[in-house]
Amino acid sequence: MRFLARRLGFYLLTAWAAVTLNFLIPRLMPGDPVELLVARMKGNVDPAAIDAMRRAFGISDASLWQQYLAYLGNLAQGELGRSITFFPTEVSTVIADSLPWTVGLVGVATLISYLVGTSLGVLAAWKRGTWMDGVLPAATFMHAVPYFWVALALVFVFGVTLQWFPVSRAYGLDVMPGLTGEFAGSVVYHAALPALTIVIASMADRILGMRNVMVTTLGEDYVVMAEAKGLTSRRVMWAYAARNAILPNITSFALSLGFVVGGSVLTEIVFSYPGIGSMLLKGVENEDFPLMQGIFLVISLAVLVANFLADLAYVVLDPRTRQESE
Amino acid sequence: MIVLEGRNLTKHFTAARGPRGRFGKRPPVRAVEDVSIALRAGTVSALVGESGCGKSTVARLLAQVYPATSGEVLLRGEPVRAHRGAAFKDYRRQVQLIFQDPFASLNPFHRVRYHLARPLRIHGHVRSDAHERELIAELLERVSLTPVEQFMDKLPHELSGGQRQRVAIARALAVQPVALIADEPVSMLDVSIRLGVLRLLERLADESGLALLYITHDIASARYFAEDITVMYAGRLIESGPSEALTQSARHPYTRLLLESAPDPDRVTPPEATRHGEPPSLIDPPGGCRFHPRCPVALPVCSSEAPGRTELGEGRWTHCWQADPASAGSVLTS
Amino acid sequence: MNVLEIRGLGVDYLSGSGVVHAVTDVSLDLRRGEILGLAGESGSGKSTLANAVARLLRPPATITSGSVVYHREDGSSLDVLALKREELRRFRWKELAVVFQSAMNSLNPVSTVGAQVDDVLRIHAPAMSRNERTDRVVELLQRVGISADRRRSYPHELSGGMRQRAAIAIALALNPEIIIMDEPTTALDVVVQRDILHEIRALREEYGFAVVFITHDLSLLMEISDRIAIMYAGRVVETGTARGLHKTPRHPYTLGLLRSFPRLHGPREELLGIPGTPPDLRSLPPGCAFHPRCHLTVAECSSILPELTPGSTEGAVACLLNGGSGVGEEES
Amino acid sequence: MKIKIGAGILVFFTLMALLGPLLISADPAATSNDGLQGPSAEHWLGTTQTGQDILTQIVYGARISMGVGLLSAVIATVFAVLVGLVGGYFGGAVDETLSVLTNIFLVLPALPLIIVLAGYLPQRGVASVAVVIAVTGWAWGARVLRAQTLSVRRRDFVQAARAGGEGPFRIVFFEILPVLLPVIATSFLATVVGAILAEAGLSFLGLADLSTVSWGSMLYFAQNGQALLIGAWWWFIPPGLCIALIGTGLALVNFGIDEIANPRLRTIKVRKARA
Amino acid sequence: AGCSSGGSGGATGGGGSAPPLVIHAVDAGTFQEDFNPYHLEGVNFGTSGMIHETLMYFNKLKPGEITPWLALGHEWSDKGKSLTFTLRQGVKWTDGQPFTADDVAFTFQMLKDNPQLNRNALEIEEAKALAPDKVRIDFKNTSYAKLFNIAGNSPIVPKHLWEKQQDPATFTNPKPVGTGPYKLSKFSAQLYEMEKNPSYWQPGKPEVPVLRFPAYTANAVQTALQQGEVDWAGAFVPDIQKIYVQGKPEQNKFYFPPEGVVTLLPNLTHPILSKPEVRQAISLAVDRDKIVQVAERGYTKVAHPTGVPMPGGEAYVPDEYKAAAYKVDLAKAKELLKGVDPAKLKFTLLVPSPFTDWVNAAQLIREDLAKVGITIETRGVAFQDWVSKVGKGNYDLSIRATASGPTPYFQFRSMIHGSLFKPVGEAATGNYQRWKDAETDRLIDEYAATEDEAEQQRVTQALGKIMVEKLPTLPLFYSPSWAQFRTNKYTGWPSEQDPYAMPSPYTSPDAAVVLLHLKPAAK
Ligand SMILES: Nc1ncnc2c1ncn2[C@@H]1O[C@H](COP(=O)(O)OP(=O)(O)OP(=O)(O)O)[C@@H](O)[C@H]1O
Ligand SMILES: Nc1ncnc2c1ncn2[C@@H]1O[C@H](COP(=O)(O)OP(=O)(O)OP(=O)(O)O)[C@@H](O)[C@H]1O
Ligand SMILES: [Mg+2]
Ligand SMILES: [Mg+2]
Repeated sequence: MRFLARRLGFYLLTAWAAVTLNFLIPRLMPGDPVELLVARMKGNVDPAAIDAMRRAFGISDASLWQQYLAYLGNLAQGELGRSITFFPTEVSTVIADSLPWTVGLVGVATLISYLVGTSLGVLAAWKRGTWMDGVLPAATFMHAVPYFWVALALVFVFGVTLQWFPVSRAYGLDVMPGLTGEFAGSVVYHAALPALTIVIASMADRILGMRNVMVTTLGEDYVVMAEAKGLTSRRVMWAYAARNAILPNITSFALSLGFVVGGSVLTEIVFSYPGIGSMLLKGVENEDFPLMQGIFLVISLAVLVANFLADLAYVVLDPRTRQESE
Repeated sequence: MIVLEGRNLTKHFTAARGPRGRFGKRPPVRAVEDVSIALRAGTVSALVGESGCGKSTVARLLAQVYPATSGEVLLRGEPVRAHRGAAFKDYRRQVQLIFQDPFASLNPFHRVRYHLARPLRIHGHVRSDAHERELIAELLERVSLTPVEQFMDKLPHELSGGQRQRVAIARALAVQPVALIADEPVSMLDVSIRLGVLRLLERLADESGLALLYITHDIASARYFAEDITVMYAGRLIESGPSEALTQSARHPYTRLLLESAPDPDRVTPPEATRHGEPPSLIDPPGGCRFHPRCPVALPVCSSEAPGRTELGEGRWTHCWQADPASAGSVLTS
Repeated sequence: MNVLEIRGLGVDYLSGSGVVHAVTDVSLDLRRGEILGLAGESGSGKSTLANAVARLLRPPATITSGSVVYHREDGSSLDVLALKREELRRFRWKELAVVFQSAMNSLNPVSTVGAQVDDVLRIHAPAMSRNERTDRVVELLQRVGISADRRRSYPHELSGGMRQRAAIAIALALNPEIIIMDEPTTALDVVVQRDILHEIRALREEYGFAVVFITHDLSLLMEISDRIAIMYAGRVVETGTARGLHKTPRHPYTLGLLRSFPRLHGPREELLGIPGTPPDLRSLPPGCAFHPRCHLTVAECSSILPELTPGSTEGAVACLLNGGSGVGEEES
Repeated sequence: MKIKIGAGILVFFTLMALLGPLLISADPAATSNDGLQGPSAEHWLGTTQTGQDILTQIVYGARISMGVGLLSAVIATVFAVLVGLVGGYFGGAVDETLSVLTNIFLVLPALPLIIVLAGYLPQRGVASVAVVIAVTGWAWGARVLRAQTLSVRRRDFVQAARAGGEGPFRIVFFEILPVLLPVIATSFLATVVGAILAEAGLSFLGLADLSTVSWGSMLYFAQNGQALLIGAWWWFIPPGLCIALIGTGLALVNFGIDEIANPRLRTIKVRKARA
Repeated sequence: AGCSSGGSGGATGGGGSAPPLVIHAVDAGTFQEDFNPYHLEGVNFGTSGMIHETLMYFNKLKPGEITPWLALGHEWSDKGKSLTFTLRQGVKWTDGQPFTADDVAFTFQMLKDNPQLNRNALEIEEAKALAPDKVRIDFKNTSYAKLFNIAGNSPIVPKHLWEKQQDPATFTNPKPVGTGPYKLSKFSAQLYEMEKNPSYWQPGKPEVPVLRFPAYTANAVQTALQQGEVDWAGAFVPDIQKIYVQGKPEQNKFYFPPEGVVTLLPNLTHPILSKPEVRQAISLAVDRDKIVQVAERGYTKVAHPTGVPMPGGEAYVPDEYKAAAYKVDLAKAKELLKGVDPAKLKFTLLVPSPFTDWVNAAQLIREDLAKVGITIETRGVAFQDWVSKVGKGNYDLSIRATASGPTPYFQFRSMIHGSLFKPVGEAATGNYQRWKDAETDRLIDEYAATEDEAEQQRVTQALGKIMVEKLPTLPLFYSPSWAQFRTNKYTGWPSEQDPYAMPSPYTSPDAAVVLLHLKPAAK
């Protein structure tokens, strides 16, 4: 458990770094959200009103240090400030509204991608020299395809051309959110293409990664031994080879989560999915400091938590690393 | 003449991994405890012991790859204190190390020429490029890698294991050391080519008056190549003496066990079948004599107090409660 | 009498830089209950041969020729190389088990030792109940000197010797007829190695299985085995009883090997060694592959490939010297 | 084999980036009156809504996309090598600090960070976008290199060099670095892929310089011009395909290198035994 | 003008059978529950106009056309420092309370007390209810020119509910109560609906019973338009024929009237660009028709050289230039550039890269200017960056849209008024090209000091003359106001022939005016 304590310490440090980075980036860069607002409002706002608005948005002239302390203080109370784009909505409200969508979408898609990808990787390694080798060039290609392009292609084929699936929003217009079958069905229906995008684009890494480790593992003496023991192929493949090969893949999977989240940001934008990615872009476009900060923070923390969970899984799965790991 | 000497060398490693004790501190690995060893010019001495007993650690301490936890190293009777700077560089020039694995001790990226040229340059032995070439050729000849022209520009992977080990030896010789420590120089080589390398080392000690420490787990080869043998067990020295005498009439029960266990088709009666247990952990070594849990003749005192050194005459000594300097024969009456 | 007959076996590795003839035209018999030693330098094809017999070869290895026939005690026999998948699965471990070089690597790091013994029982003896199996696991582990409570340990929690014992326990689980041991003790120190060798001999007495014992340490083999086969560059160059080989080696290579080992006892004999380096298996020298390193070579050695021919005593040698009977008394 | 195909793809695109503009010396941004034409003899890959020739854009865009990819990969790799090797070799507090830094950058989600950084970027030229991508892209390489350095450091030849009196600088850069070249190459190529994808993503979001033609900005305009709805597949397929192909090429070379280092990874042809 | 009702009486009574109207006003992924009409971006569309009404309605398409709304009339006094409104009687808030002068006074007093809500920067001194139907607002300075902002752009909120709010600045007004034709009936993050106010003060109106506002992003609305999900949208559609019209121009209509003008900004602090002949040459070389056709896809028109939106602004254009139009004349442009060192004719043209049409326009300008020997490097930068650079004057050339208002005066003021002049390095809020001209300033001040429409028109014409002759900035084309509307459910939309209000659903309170004009389509 010391291992976990150490990791936890590391994550806290990283979380602090993310928080600080988050605080610093907007303040080190030029730009002023109110000016932007005025520019966008094209005359609907009199320039003379700018100062008052700046104050209303909480843009302060206090020293960086004071601002930092205030920021940390607010954060500790869970206050992320008010969004400028959606003024006066609290950033935490904006996030609370959009986060579940992203978590649901990315979570489910990642889970599917992980399960399918890992299984395919295992099979590809196990059945080397058969048609399964054909998976590799395909995976290599998918590995390099931008998320948003997959999304565009899916929209084009299934949304525009075949019109099988909706290509925007998270549930049907006329469906009222609630714990109804109709709502759930609508959500699943609307999530189909975005989820497929994430699955397709992120699965390749899992296939390739799993295959490589698996191939190496298959050469290990204990796998050869398992085979020599006359165990069934299934058992050798899963209980011996895959069970071991999955270990190094857990870490890489956890680390790749950040990448998947990044990809999902792009995916959400293509599908107008009301998740955190669309909000982030909106925040960036409007130079909405509080919103961007809040979202970046939430994404970072989510990835950190996921990494920590992966560490936990690792400890559970590998009897050796109950002590230490790099 | 004693060229290089280690006195009461002790080395504790703080393990990078492994369980932690209370307060999060990891217990040290007591790799080497109170080891004294001396190398004489023109002589091959052997250090023998089973895997993990600390032989390499002793070698590295003598070569000052890392500092000792306690104890000191003396070069020509002078204690070595410097760990950086010119004085230390000078030490490096005098004492060289040859590694066990010739496949790993040469950088696969550099040619033979580079491997030999670097030490020559670092230690200022070359005056010009031509001179450098000359010196390299000379070195290669000394380790019998001829024709030298052919070997100079080879990459390590183009050489066989024996040839690589020769290059490693030549590299050590390039700095013109007075003491050479060979850490299991042949254990990774095929049986059929071991002899060549060992003979080369023997010749070097003989011809150039090098003090040579031959580290091995193969006590039989130590008998053949070394003048005297020191036996190590779990980080401590347990017995030492001229090689012939030691191998023919060992005093310490562990040395005897080692000799008995070594495969020998000439043996008339197979050794008795008793289990001896596993070598001890160095993190938590047994108290007293570290061999006592496996010792067939252990006394109660063995488990509580570490035996001191008993001189047996003729350059022989041992660490054993049962050792009796008076009786020149076997320590054990059984 | 023979439990296994290998005839004319050849194995190639198809590598990028050419075909490696790792095993060429090997014929060997394994007798019921004997320990057959297999010695040779690194890369001479020992493991490849063993793996071929256990049908454990993986691509790029291919068996190019020969047969391996297994004889049951009841007289029926099996063509090992022709076994179908299911048959092969049954053949393995029930009839033939393997112990690998490094036990650390041959035990699954993420499951307990007990579970790995249990695994075999579960698959091959489905009739056994859970409790019976547990009893058997305990019995097996105790038999090789591991206390029962250790069965819940993971491999990394055991010492090297214990892991090797565990591997042997797994091999014993189904009372196989043959156990192939590929350098089972090289990673261990001599004292522990000695213990394990004793163990193997004792178990053999008890269960009566035959062992193929592979190592490059000839002196070790001479102590433990009944008969020995020497391999050089993929071929068996000499076979004979341990004693016979020790006394009168017939092949110059065997002689060289024997004279490479320093001895602990007796007078300090001069060590001979073998000059040169092992050959490249992709392009072997013509004739006898050993001739470039041989100190007794005659003219034909570089053109004629010597056949393995039975000599005067029990055993056979592949050497052209003295009309095919190998090194004579005076040369050795 | 893999390396060959991969290298073939890369050579093709490199030639396209280097020579293409010489062969097709049109202005990639030049508009014309025949907008939204499908592929034809005149416009091999069709035109955009404003009548820009897509082939020309692809050819010129190759320079930007590959340029950003290479530039940021070079920056990231140099950084990764420094951090990884120095940390790995010297160990101690230096290493602790550097690894914490590395790990932080490793777990921070890169694209959101890039988006946030790029959102604030005063200048969105090729160089600054490359720097932003590099800032978030070095950590993986550094981690891999550190791990490798740790193991190489313990290798006997490093010990031998040290025993021979070599200084730390020379050991790091002359003994360790060359041995790690394949690893560095692999990490470099992977970083190029990542950087090209990141640039495309940024451009697609409109956060890069859209007045220069890159594959990403082409996709941005295609998306903006609703190429999907109009059915103008020739507008959004080629840039995405190019990105994917180049990534595939790089990945193939990479896997090829891996396979040289670890032959087990090769796909194999099971040949029937020649009995 | 009177109440331009034009209501011919409920063709379809009740409204139970009339279908809902689906509206897309602004791009949004989701909605926040915010109906405070004084919030800038977070507020949901429809809050002002449909729920909260203004005192008067100013038709921007017909400068000068003002319709009484909640106020029946207004009267300036104290030289434009005091404004008295006479209010309509019998108007009720949707909660049944009567609308009175107190509400109006409260609204303006709130703006005074909460400067961050006072986005029009009204210099209010005091707002006082004189009688139930009379309210007077006092200003610190002459405010004639701000009548639009006061009466046409300040929605009135109910005092009896709002006075309970501690901080009106952060109040989100989730259950809005207004005087307008609609009230909020349903809200969710993806969709909100309004239903007609049965006791609206314009009897029989509105005829559209239900308004639906689904959330569409810029992207999603395209699909929605294509699939006919939306009845009224204000979206930029890249290829309107293919995506929206789809061969049914009589049903899938659109109307993009001008709303302000997009100009090519020359930085007048630049030594070369400060030369009028250079600006003249640039203006002569740029092919505005092509820009409109290619970059703007023909959705708008080339601007009148004065920059005054046409048609509609005729009264504000000097007679001699009524028929003026841009013509490309490369020869003359070259002639004008004779005296300038050709090596110095190199400029960067800064455009915000998300505005793809401007990026394309910049590209065309580059091509055009190359023909007369001017080298342009177009540089696309982030929107924020562009705002900051142009604001601080760190650019050579740029493209920017001007503010617009009910008369061209608003446009001129923000474009060229010296009071907005800032030295390079300081952020300006208008006059970005940094025009400094005493006559201009005098004219603009004169406008602000008078209430007389004729006088105002005269001043504006003089400003137009300056625009044409001195080229302080180079008008390119009008910013189009986007409006797509389908006539299969309702008819009566504004058109070029009858521009009774801005047709875009995102302009308020115009959108409410449009809704009041709609009638169910004949089956
Ligand atoms: N750097 C180190 N950190 C921690 N422990 C170490 C380190 N180096 C060696 N040890 C430990 O010290 C003990 C002695 O190691 P050493 O390498 O000296 O043994 P050896 O006798 O040379 O063994 P071998 O025959 O395997 O080479 C071992 O238990 C080893 O695990
Ligand atoms: N996968 C492979 N691909 C190509 N060649 C191989 C492969 N495996 C083994 N070889 C070659 O086949 C030959 C025989 O190898 P094998 O492992 O059987 O030797 P060995 O006698 O067991 O050696 P050792 O004593 O080192 O274990 C060697 O030359 C080796 O290089
Ligand atoms: Mg060692
Ligand atoms: Mg082997």
